[in-house]
Amino acid sequence: MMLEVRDLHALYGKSHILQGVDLAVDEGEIVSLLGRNGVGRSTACKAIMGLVPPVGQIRFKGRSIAGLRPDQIAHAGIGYVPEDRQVFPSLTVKQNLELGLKRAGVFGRWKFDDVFALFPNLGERRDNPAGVLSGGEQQMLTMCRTLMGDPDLVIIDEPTEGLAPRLVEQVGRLLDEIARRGTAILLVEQKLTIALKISHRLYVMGHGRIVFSGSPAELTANTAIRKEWLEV
Amino acid sequence: MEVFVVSLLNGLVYGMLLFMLASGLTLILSMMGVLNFAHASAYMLGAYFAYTISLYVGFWPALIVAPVLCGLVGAAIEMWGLRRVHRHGHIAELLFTFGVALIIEKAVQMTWGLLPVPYRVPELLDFPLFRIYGTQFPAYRAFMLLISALMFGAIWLGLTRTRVGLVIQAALTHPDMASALGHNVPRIFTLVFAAGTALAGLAGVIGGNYQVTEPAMAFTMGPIVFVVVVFGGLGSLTGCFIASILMGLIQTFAVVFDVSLADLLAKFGITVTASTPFAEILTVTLPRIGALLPFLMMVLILVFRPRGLMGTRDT
Amino acid sequence: MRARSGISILLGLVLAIAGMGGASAQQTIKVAYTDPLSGPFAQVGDANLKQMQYIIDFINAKGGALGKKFELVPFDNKSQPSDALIALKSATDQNMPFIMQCSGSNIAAALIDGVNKHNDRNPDNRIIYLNCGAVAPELTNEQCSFWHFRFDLHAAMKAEVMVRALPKETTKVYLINQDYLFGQSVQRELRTYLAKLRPDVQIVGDELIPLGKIKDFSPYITKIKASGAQALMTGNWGPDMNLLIKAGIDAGADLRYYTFYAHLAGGPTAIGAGGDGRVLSVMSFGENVAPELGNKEAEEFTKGFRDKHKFDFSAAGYRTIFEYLQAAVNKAGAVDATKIAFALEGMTIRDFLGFETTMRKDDHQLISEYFVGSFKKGVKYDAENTGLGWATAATVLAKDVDQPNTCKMKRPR
Amino acid sequence: MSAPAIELRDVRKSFGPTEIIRGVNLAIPRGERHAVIGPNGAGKTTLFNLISGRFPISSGTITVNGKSTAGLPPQEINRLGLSRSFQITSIFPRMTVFENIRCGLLWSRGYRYSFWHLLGGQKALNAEVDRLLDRLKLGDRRNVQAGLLSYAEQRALEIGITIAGGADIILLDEPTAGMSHSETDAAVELIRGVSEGKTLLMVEHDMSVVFGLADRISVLVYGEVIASDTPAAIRGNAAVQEAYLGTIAA
Amino acid sequence: MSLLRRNWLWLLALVVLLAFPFLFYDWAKGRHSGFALTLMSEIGVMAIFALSFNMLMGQAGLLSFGHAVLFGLGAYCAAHVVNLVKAGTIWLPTELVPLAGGLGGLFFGFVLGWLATKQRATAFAMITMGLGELVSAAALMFMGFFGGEGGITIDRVMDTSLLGVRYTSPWQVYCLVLAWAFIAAALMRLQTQTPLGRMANAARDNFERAQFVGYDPRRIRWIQFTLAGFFAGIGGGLYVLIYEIVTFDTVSAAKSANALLAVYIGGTGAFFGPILGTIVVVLLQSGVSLLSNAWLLYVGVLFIVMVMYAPIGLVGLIGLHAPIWRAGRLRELLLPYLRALPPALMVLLGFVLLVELTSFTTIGAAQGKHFAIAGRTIDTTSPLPWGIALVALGLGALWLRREARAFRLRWDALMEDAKRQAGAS
Repeated sequence: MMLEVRDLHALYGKSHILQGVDLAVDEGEIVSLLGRNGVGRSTACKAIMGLVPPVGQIRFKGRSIAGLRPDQIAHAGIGYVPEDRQVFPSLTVKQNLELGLKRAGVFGRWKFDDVFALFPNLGERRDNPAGVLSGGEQQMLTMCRTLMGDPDLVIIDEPTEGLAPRLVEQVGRLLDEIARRGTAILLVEQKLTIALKISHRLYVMGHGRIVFSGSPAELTANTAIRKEWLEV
Repeated sequence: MEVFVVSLLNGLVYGMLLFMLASGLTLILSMMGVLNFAHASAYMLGAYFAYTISLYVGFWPALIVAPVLCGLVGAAIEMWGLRRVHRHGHIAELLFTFGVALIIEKAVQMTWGLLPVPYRVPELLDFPLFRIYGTQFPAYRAFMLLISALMFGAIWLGLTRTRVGLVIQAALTHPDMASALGHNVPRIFTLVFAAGTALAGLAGVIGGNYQVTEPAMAFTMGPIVFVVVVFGGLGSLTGCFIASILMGLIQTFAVVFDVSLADLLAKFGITVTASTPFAEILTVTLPRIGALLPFLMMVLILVFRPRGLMGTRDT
Repeated sequence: MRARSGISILLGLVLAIAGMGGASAQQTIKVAYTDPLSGPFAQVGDANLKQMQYIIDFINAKGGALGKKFELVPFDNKSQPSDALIALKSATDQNMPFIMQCSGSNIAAALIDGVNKHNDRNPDNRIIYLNCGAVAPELTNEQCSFWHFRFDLHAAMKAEVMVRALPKETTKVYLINQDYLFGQSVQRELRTYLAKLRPDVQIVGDELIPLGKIKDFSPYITKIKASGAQALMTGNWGPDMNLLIKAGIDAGADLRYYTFYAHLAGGPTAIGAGGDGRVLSVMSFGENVAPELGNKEAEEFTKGFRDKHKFDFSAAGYRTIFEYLQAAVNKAGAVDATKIAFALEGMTIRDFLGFETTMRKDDHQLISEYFVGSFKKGVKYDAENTGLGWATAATVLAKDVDQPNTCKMKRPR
Repeated sequence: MSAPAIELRDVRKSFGPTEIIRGVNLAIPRGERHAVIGPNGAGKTTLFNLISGRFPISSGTITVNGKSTAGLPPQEINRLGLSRSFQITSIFPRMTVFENIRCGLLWSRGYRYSFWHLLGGQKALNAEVDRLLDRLKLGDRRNVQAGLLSYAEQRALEIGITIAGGADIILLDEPTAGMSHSETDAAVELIRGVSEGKTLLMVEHDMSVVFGLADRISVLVYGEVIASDTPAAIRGNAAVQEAYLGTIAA
Repeated sequence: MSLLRRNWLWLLALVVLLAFPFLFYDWAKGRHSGFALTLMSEIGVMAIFALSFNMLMGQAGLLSFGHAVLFGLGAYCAAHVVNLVKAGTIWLPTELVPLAGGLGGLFFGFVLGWLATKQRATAFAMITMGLGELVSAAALMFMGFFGGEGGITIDRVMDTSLLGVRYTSPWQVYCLVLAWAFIAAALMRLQTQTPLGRMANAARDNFERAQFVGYDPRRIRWIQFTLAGFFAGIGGGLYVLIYEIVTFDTVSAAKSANALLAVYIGGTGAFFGPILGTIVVVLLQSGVSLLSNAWLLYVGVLFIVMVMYAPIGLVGLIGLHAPIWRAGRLRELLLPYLRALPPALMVLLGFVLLVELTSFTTIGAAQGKHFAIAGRTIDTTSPLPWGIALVALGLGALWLRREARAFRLRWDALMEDAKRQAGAS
């Protein structure tokens, strides 16, 4: 396994958000982490990324990364796209993308042109400040920015949140493209459809723990878990 | 006209000096939220370093070396002091820098004595550049203008064209995100603090001989720098620039206009005599309070527009 | 020493280690000295302290008074009246007969008031206040006190000296002063004496600036130049004076600067060579006075300090203070404040430069000669290693500055 | 027929170029327990912030108890009888639990900005706070600093502060977010109890909570209310299912 | 009786404070030490001032850089009132002069608070700094109210005393200061328990939540600021009675900074923190400055050490011991403390010696002073004292580190036990 998380705990102030999470992602794999709001999915992502102090074991490519600084973890090969689209508003679209690069001028699987070909909108507005982009464009930009750093695993937190259906499809296409290029994805989602469609495996989280782990088919079959933890 | 043109030039020179001091503080304050009381101390250190260095190797090497030394001092303060204090909150940081300012002042006194030191304009620049309506414009002032303009350009280019600058801008708004993209944000903080201190040091190098290099110079320059930064607005270098020039010009032109509130009232046919209530306040002329106008403006702008002139967020 | 040692115990080791001043035999006559010794104005107190110490050593070498030596006990007042009053309390606790203070009329006013009240309330433990440089005229007029002796000319007298030193060809002057009690009184007195002694002189500008707030004086210089003034008269001190003169010289303004304080520590350094022949200062003493007068003994005395401290000796006039004290204590025959004060009244001494001086009985104001120095190249003793020094441009004698006063002195019975 | 407790007419809100709330119409009659559901980012919390006065609305009108809230700061909307809780726990962390609740009570009991009443002597007030603490099952944590409580306890305290003032309209923003099962059940009971006879508007993700409590449910998707109906009808609404979970067919 | 039992600490403090000056009593001459009394009166005044500052900083989370403005303006008002009383224009007992100062502070707190409390956090701090600069500049410019540089002088000896005391001696004034300090401290303590006081806490913790329970945080800040002005003004009124003069430096930034330092050093965690801090600050400034030239440096170092290692302040540090004390095992800390003492003293000694040596080599020598310990002059140019200082500092630091580690272990163990005990009961 490329990423292995064992018995991960995290505290937010006094509240025990993660209460022993185990999960794993293998190379080139797309894994979804599902669950309702507030069950700790985002915190799990942040803990892996070092943005929230983690307690427990996190190994990436065989090396323990728990306790490292976020930038060290990024350099180890994990990319992270937060849920709240943190574009750097005063920088242009292109500059935002540039900052995704780990080193100036060193490109990996993704180049500027790839991004602009996939999202012509961004290409047209490459010299505009990112702050004036629409919500959807910002979402695409955040994802592409992380990809520029050529991570081997990218953690994407709710990429479709608050997007119009047309844009949701775009996100789906981008995810496909990422997978095609061989980058593993840990996707946090609420929309079952997308997750079921693209994931190799899924985890369902509830109350700070993993409550289900299995293939899309298994989850589709397991009505009880879906009713209890996911659906209306 | 004569007075106007000369005042304009003077205002610009002073404004640019303020800008050199304030730009570093703006970066530090907007990025790290640190009200750095030791900033003006770096200005003083810059002047003293430059004085000592220029005794041995001359002014021009000092122009480079002194700011670098100041930057190193700044980096040390950030790495071994501020970073530890950070988790205790902003008041703790502020008091920490306050303590640093006290120590620097005393250390300067202990090293260079209590009296002004003869830090002089280099001979190469010690001549009147041109005369305008009979007033000499010293070459050194032009040099100051040049250096500060160069510096403004350098900061601007550095922030917008270099990668480090982009990371700094990024870390200004979303430090977590910048670090998740692989940028070492703590190191960026140190860098910014050091750079800000170095800028203040540079201002000291070229301001120290323009003014007087003495242990009280930090104390007298301190408050006005805060005013400029706050007035210009947090997070905005442009705002800081405009505010610096504005403060420079206001203080210069306030001297020129000999008017008081009483004169204004006289226009409306009200004469102020010694027995009028508040006569003392009404008869104060503008030049007398010119140096106070910045503070007044800061209070007013904060009351009605807490983000300052061009700030991106509330002070 | 009870209070001092008590506090020390309280504060513990830190203080014990930092104790200074050395062993204090009870045989000395203690003179409390309070001025800013820390903070932004520390240079004032610092310079005074070292010069006074030199003078005291000299006086003690000449036998002190009543066989006792004088001892200077410094107190830092941080330029705050409240701290000066604490110093006063400390001095009276230790039965010191004198408290001396040189810098700041606000502190002087507080001390006069404090000394008056203390002496009224504690007739058995009185103290004399020796004013060595607070020059607000009020202090020996409206606020005059039996316990206060001023050993420096006050602002009005200095203003008169300055006006008298104004050359005939100067007809347009510009006044610029700090916007507080002292600056305002300098402004008032200059106007008065210009009107009285030099009706031909026109005041083309009159400005008050906020104290210590101006960082750039160029705008003022522009304005002054535009007014056509030939001379600038200012009571400014510290940065307000240094920066003003610097800005004027930088702008190449064809001006002469008449000051009260340019000769004090730090001034010459700040002014530099650009001030050659342009800056004048009203002063009680200059190092070149003695050689100019051909007074070898006085020159030796001055030079002694220079050799020892590698530093100018601008306050040699303080020697007069201690000579007065020496004479008064001897005359009183006891270290008793009341007796000494009576002895001081009306006392006359020939100072070390050879001029006659008097401690005027009516208002306790010293009437002495005064000089106006011009900052020049080619003098015997330069100032602060600048290569320039103070040459005497004018000497004004005691009788000429004998201004009347409005003091209604109340003497104890 | 009295005015509805809360009424929104064509309420819109934009942040910069993006419109978050796109013309919401909603009327909540007195005494109803109403839930707002919808996918993340639909604007539910923003809607709460608009009703409670935390943000000004861009256009439209909101009335609370028949009075327009236009231009009113939050505290004045609160004084109209509306009280809210926060999704991210918002308590007074350095004060004790008891004091937290008391702060919720002070205004409505008329103490206002008094600096002449000593709170220790206000027997009736303190007794009331203690009664409320017992109802919240926080009685034994009375003198603990609120910041040191467990998460679930903080959530309970959050609700406690919200209802303490006795407002007749209560807005709860995800009251059970992050709670365990048993904690959630307790919270539901608590909310049911304290909202008795009052108007309740809540945002909630836990469907058992929503269906257990709400009289009616509105579904907010992408800044618009796409359905507002009884729980049963919502459950059967295909559009809602699609918005929530995406179209399985897609 | 219960009142006595509840407030025994206050009574004890009063007795101690009344007795304390007699430690410095000069029995030979039969008089009090004016210095000690003035210093203690100063502490009393500054304690009121610091407590009122803490009404803003500790209670309401408002950092003011211009609190001295309210103190000073109160003092000016009190001075003018005294002079009016002297002139016979109005009648007011001497004992109530501080109240006049308080009302002045109240008025200016209300007016300036209107501006300042529009904002909070840094903006508030900067507004107060601006106001401070403006008022202190005005104090020099306007003769009418401020009396210019010379300030306003008064004579506190009036015939209007309620108690028939004439306040000629510092001892009488000290008693008055003590009385007012206790009244003011008690009132401020009580104020923390009022609805306003509590809501100030609430608005400090979470101003938004305060809005949603019906309060206008700005109104809270404003009233709190006004009340803080009242108490600062009382301090100012007492200041006038002690020194019989009020000058522009009472409104200066330095004075404001003193309050900030006192409150921070003492700690905002407990009501008495600022008082403790005041004692430290005043002793440092008035005591150490008499003895050492480098006192500013010590102040700077003290602050840095406090900020870095003990941001909870002195009361915070004391408060940390509470669980162990409750567990009744405080005695077990005695030995570790004693063991840490010698190395700590050594470090302190080395450091002070080093600073003093440097200070005497540069400034002191220039002033013609000699560095003397116990009457023996130390030659600052010889290597011996420098060596001693460096060795003491270095070895002390190493030793201290060792002891600190041992101390830490003991401390953690005790804390753990104490917690378990508390949990069990």
